[in-house]
Amino acid sequence: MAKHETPLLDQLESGPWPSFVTDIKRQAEKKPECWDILGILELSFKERITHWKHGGIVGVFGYGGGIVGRYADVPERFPGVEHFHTIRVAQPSSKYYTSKNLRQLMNLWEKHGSGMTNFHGSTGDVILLGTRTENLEPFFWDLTHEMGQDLGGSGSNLRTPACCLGTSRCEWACYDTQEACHSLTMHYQDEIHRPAFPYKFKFKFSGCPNDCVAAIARSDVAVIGTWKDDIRIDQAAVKGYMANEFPANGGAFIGREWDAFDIQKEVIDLCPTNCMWMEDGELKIDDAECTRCMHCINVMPRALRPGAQGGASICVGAKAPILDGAQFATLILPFIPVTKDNDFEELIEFIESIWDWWMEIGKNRERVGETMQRVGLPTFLRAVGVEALPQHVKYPRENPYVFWNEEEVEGGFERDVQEFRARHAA
Amino acid sequence: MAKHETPLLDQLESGPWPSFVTDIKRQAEKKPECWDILGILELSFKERITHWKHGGIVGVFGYGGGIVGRYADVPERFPGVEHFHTIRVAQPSSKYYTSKNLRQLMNLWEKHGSGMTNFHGSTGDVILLGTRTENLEPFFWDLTHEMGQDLGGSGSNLRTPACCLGTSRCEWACYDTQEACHSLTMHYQDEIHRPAFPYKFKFKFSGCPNDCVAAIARSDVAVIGTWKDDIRIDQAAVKGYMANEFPANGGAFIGREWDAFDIQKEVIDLCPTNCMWMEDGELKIDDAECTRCMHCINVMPRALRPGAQGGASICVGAKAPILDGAQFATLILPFIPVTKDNDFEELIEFIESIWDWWMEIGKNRERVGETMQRVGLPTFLRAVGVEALPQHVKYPRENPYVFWNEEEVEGGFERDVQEFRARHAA
Amino acid sequence: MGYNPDKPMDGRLSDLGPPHYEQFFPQVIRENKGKWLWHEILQAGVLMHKSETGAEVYTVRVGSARLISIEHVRELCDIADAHCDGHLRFTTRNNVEFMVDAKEKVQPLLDDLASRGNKFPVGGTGAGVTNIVHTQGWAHCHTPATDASGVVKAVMDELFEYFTSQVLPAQCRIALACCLNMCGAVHASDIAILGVHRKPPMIDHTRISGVCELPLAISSCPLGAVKPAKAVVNGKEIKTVKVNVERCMFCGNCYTMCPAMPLADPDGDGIAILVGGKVSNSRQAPKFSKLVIPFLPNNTPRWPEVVNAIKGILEAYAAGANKYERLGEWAERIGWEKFFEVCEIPFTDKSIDDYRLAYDSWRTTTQFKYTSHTASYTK
Amino acid sequence: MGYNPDKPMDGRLSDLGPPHYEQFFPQVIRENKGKWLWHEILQAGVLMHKSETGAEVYTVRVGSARLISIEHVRELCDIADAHCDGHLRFTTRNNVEFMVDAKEKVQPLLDDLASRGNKFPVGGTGAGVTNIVHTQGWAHCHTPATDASGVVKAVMDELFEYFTSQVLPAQCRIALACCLNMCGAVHASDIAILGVHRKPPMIDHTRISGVCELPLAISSCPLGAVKPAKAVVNGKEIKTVKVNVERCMFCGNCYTMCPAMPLADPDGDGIAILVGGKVSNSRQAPKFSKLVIPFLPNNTPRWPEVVNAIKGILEAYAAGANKYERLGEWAERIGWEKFFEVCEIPFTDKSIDDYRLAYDSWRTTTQFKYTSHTASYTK
Ligand code: SRM
Ligand code: SRM
Ligand code: SRM
Ligand code: SRM
Ligand code: SF4
Ligand code: SF4
Ligand code: SF4
Ligand code: SF4
Ligand code: SF4
Ligand code: SF4
Ligand code: SF4
Ligand code: SF4
Repeated sequence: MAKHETPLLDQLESGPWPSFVTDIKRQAEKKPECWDILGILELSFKERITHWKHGGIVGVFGYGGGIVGRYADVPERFPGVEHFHTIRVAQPSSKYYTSKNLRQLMNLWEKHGSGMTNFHGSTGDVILLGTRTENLEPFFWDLTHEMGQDLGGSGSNLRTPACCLGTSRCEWACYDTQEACHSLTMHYQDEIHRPAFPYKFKFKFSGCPNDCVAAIARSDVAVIGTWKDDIRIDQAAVKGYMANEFPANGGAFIGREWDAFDIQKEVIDLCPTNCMWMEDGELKIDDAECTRCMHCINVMPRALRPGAQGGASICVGAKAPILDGAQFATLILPFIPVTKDNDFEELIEFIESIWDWWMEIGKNRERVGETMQRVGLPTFLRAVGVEALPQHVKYPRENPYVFWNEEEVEGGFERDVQEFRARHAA
Repeated sequence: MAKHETPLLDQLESGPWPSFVTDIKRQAEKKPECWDILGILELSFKERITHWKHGGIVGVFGYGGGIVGRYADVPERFPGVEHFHTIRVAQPSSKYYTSKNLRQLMNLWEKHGSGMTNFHGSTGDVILLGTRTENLEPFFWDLTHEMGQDLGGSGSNLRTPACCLGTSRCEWACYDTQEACHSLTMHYQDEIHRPAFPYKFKFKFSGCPNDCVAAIARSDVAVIGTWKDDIRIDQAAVKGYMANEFPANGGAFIGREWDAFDIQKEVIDLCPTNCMWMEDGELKIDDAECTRCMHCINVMPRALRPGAQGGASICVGAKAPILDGAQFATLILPFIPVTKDNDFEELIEFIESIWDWWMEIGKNRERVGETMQRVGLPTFLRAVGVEALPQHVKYPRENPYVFWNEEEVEGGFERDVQEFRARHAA
Repeated sequence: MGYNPDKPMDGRLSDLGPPHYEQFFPQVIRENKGKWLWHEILQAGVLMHKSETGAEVYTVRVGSARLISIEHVRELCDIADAHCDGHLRFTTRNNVEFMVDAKEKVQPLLDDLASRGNKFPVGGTGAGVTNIVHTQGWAHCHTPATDASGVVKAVMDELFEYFTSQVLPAQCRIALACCLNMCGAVHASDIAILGVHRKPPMIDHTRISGVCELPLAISSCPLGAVKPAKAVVNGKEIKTVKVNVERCMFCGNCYTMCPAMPLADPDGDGIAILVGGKVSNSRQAPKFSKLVIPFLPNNTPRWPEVVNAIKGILEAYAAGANKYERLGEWAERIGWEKFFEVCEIPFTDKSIDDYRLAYDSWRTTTQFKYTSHTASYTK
Repeated sequence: MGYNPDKPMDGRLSDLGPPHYEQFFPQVIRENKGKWLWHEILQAGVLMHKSETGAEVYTVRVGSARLISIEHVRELCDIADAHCDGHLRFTTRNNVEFMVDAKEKVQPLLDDLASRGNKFPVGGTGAGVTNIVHTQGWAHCHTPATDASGVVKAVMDELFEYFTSQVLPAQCRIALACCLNMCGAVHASDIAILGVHRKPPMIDHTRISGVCELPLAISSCPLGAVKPAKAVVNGKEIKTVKVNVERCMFCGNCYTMCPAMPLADPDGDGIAILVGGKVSNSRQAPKFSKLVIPFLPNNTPRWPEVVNAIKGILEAYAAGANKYERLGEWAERIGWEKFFEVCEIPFTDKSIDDYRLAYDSWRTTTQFKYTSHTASYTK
């Protein structure tokens, strides 16, 4: 394929941040179709508009997702990207790899694809960016047979679940996010590959309320670690912080001259519930008032740790703004155990209670959060068998518009207007 | 009229709070129709339901409001309240009276009405509770001719404006609420008496952000005093408070043993903007950061006073919940002078810009706050000629759904799809 | 002279407006308007304002039932004549204020008031409970779901000590409205008593065409629960409406628009309790009241369930809140889940908003406190 | 063997799922999973985690363009082989992490990375700017209103010093999405770069019946701006749609549902800047990003207006916020009116919500700060 003039893109080769333009050029030396990637992108930079056609239904037999079809709208000028379908390869939990595995995957992609990738897509998949329709099945064959790996999700199905690194390298994880993510991904392979939902559905697993996989912002079911007992305090380490022996916030501020660490100002005063205080040189926490926000723990990781009795809060219904505006996920289950010991029973049961209901009443292209809004939170709670809790809301309703069921009201709804009129002349 | 058995109501004669039952009984001795008030009310207490019919259109010639028609639905049992229309008499600003005036009014009501009143109605009127249709004109004649007084509002008109006591007895009033209220009431007699609006419209005037007439909660135009210069500080008095020479909050806490006054805890720490501090024994305020919430002034009335350059913030659109939920009034004009010197020019101009617009596009029974919600705040601001300010919102929009006008967008909205297709194959 | 029904327009006066306020000022007010420097509450119900002229005005605030008789007003006038040169005023919350211009005039006034039985309780200032603003109820209105004056009397009898003292953490404003029209500021009160219906409207087919415009009745319903329908009245088919009771939230707007759709009912009607609203801009912005008890029965004549609920909330607040903290500020500081726990109010899904803007109230964070409510999750 | 197009189902494997994560663990991770006690950032981009076994793992975090080539991935593998027994991982924000089990292995790794030009910048930890999560843009998607990788490169070049240092008051998370679908967490980012359209869709009448289901196209519009219509194509009247441009807010959902309604345009499209969102529950609950700059042009290849706007906001934040304070927490503390003032961003009515739930954002209090914006009122 021809090399194109790319005066605009070339300007993105300078500067300290890694240049994708330089990278594509390097790749183009081995895979000339990459010149057309640069060419069509240069055209977009020049005309300030995309040159990809709308959609395109392609896939592998038996799967309803995992491939996003894409065609150039100027194929004659850039034949190398005439077809430019994306393949979503399911990533391992927390995205640890060996070079062996990655090299193998890259070899496959060199053989079947464009040479460009995304590590990773926003949902979490490995994104292999751009190939022709006829390459899809061969690639899939090799992926499954040679690597034992599989595609991720797209379409109205369960999307590839994702998690933070959890217990693998984080001291704060309140349950094993990786195992939960992996187990549920395996458990729901059918739901991932064969669209049967009203719209997309996403799980994300964060090990603690810091939420490093942004679950509460972008998953239909967000499993976010928390604990039910007390924050563990190492008073000696507290004194260490107060004596400036350890850097605040695990060293997150190294490099700027802030005032010397002040436990009152930086921890106690910033606790959102005001449930901490110093007493006889010891840090005290009234755990009944703590909302487990993580701030104090974040600031003094050597002194404070989440409680030992971990589990998760389950929040439901996050989504991007289309159509009614973005939603964060809403707290539905305050605490459940999340453990392989019983094959994540509580979680699975809850997820399926949502699906049973949503698959029945969700409209086409209606995210579960939107269905929740449409029917109202009380109805949703009843549908999934969860008792209403004050924890479900930030604050009680501000309007007086309560729906009562006929059974709740003495004497029911049926009345005789004649009888009423006998006592109340019109 | 007959005296009725009132075993239920009688139980409301005991207890320390003044008893309206005892009071009605006393009145009934002079005005026997009051027995029927007790009788019909007792029936309601027994049957737990109202015994008044829906509405009833009555009034005085030439006025579209000021009287609320009311008929009993059991007239034969309680003929004394067969007709029981309410008369709303416009109250003087801030509800100061002389006994002479009140006695005169009571004499008229003894002559023409039931003997019972409300001092005052929720909007602010004197409510004369219950009379017959044929008494309305004679009462009105006497009210206007003998007392020079007038009815207030009801219906889809300007309702009787009301104000806090303002400069008459409060040190914090930032403008003369009484004069503003009185002047605008006189200026708008026609709008008060002759319904010409889509729905009711209310003004209320509070002298400062304490808002003692609850303007922000229940007026379509809330005029709430504020200042544009700095809080006035008497440092000697500050010291007096710190030395416990004066009671905190003007004595509002006398009667309970609280800890000794602590300026840090009770004033500085509770300032919502954190803009106060002590320096060399003096209280300092960074007035540019102050939101004039009144807290510090409320706590130390001898030491702090609102700035000397008073005026008002104008908030628009409060209302009760029917239909879409209650609304507080929204800040529209951050500061305007409110002064008799120019006949309240700025205020009147602004009010009329609202009316001009609302009378044109407001739907039947749509409060101006609802119209604002329907068209959106930006459209409202344009309609009343107010430039958009960050002060109009608590926070900027959280969704990306911006309406652009064709003129704002280079090249306008018209495009040729053929030309587009020439560059972008479908 | 007087009104002549045969010539109603003859000599008619109109648009006179209210009397000018200034003529009603006590002298000390007239002389010091705009000159006040500071005030101090001397005891519950007694205020002193100091002017830059050195003058002082002493105000004695007196509770009132609001629903008062001519005789009662005349008695107020007697008191004003005896002590205040014939002046008095009413507050925005229906209390009466007597003003005198010297400290020594206060005690005689207080003594006089006290001598008149329970008619003129002194209080309602500072960090206490002042008068309950309220509406008509069964005394006058056509749409109430409860009474007004009766409930207020029952509640104020019980809270009387808080009217005559200032022992709360801050002022606590209680309001009552007898239906969802909420004539007053129930939607922004520390404690709100709200009359609520719970049965959908009946349709009086025999009268509907005479008294209602059907399109208005239909469009009155914010939830579209009122639909066109047909019925047979006296053997003749007429146009009427029907109500989809599943969608009805008992707001009563249809009845406001159409008298043939009454919804009041002895068992259906009662009282909801809302709390945590405020109006002032002091410290925190105005807040709406929140529904915490969806229904208590109209247990006449003294509404014991309502009285107890309010007393319980008030006492939990008095015990738990910081100085200066309004009820809503306290509830937000401790968290609404704790509010329900410390007030021992059962939480029901009725307190979860499912109307417009409801999503805003959903808890979209993992921050929450464990309470009795979550016990089954953490056991 | 291999894929046989003639017998596509023969020997087919499916539903294998992702590989089990554990096989990819570096040894120190495998041995210490669940045993970590605390961590410490040694310098920007270098973390140390301490296990209860006494073991330590040192993590070096490296920036990445995300849009990377096979060759680049292979180079990552080379580095992993040389220093990390062939292990590496990617973070949730597309950075690469190399882990070693001893401190002395860190410097050689850093030296190696530094020796490879600008490909592997070390940083992205602590109180700094980490990688910008982003989407496809003109590199792959059909609906973008801007590019992704190009904008990110331009912005990160300018903010590079904040990637390699930790001098901000808190972490600052920047995200980009190239259209309103917002693939990512743009709606909850400290700074969000959002591609926005500003022209209503065109209707390709010649193709619409072939590629769209008209009822779906019509119902796709949240504002009901898409209406059924008729048009004449090749002399034949066909069923099609029209757009009420007055009601269009350029969300693009109609185009998602119907390829015959393209809306992208060189002049119409550009970037909006939203700020103040966050995801973590630390201190404050998650917050949505707020739109503060409604539009900046697609000024390729380096989007100088966008870069400057972001840099300006970041620097105002760095100068003004307290330690630990996220951008949105800072803006709320000082008040959004002050935010606009200190960032010198002109306020426009585009920042005033007029969509659903808009009322919540209206300022229903008299509490506000005077700023440059109110000067005309207070002069
Ligand atoms: C590839 C990816 C962006 C990326 O560059 O990383 C992506 C790309 C597309 N997304 Fe997305 N979304 C991607 C993650 C997301 C996320 C983030 C997440 O999953 O955590 C979101 C926000 C969270 C959410 O689900 O709400 C997201 C919200 C959307 C939406 C709006 C959904 C909504 O309910 O509001 C759409 C529109 C739609 O579904 O029609 C959408 C649609 C699309 C489509 C399929 C375009 C379309 O209109 O049909 C894009 C295809 C692009 C292409 O040609 O390559 N994409 N999309 C991400 C998937 C990669 C992966 O599998 O790892
Ligand atoms: C008398 C009074 C209550 C009282 O006991 O004090 C009252 C009584 C009625 N109000 Fe009211 N409102 C009264 C002040 C208010 C207030 C408070 C205020 O003005 O500050 C409000 C809330 C603020 C507001 O305007 O939003 C108020 C909000 C309503 C509403 C709901 C309006 C809304 O937009 O949501 C209605 C319903 C209606 O207009 O149909 C209503 C309707 C009514 C009607 C006319 C009943 C009806 O459905 O048509 C009541 C007649 C009662 C009767 O038979 O005596 N009343 N009404 C108050 C007027 C006395 C006076 O003139 O001083
Ligand atoms: C007389 C009256 C105005 C009138 O024109 O009639 C009045 C008078 C005063 N108010 Fe008020 N307020 C009056 C109704 C209100 C209202 C309206 C209402 O309750 O319906 C409010 C808003 C209520 C709310 O926020 O929900 C109100 C919120 C305040 C505040 C704010 C308190 C707070 O912290 O939120 C203050 C300041 C204070 O008390 O520290 C205040 C302070 C005052 C001061 C101290 C002003 C002064 O310097 O003279 C007056 C005596 C206070 C006292 O009673 O302790 N006044 N005050 C009203 C008496 C009503 C009554 O009989 O009880
Ligand atoms: C590696 C990674 C998880 C992963 O599975 O890949 C991770 C790792 C850590 N996060 Fe995170 N976070 C990671 C994405 C996130 C995200 C998600 C995102 O940005 O999209 C968030 C939520 C962002 C938000 O709130 O908008 C996130 C919010 C936090 C917080 C909360 C900070 C706050 O005050 O709001 C902490 C606590 C802290 O830093 O003090 C935290 C702390 C940590 C710690 C210190 C946890 C630990 O003990 O090891 C880790 C190193 C922090 C650091 O880089 O300074 N991590 N962290 C992610 C690195 C992304 C990157 O390459 O930059
Ligand atoms: S979410 Fe919590 S457990 Fe997971 S990586 Fe972040 S800090 Fe660690
Ligand atoms: S986790 Fe948060 S709420 Fe709990 S004690 Fe620490 S700072 Fe306070
Ligand atoms: S609103 Fe302000 S000026 Fe008016 S009475 Fe109350 S405190 Fe005084
Ligand atoms: S008025 Fe309010 S914001 Fe201003 S200094 Fe006083 S307490 Fe602070
Ligand atoms: S609140 Fe309702 S019932 Fe009570 S007076 Fe107002 S309109 Fe009538
Ligand atoms: S009471 Fe309200 S919700 Fe029910 S039918 Fe009538 S208007 Fe509709
Ligand atoms: S944000 Fe929009 S344009 Fe960008 S990848 Fe997602 S769907 Fe495509
Ligand atoms: S862009 Fe959005 S608002 Fe405009 S017509 Fe299409 S769907 Fe409707």
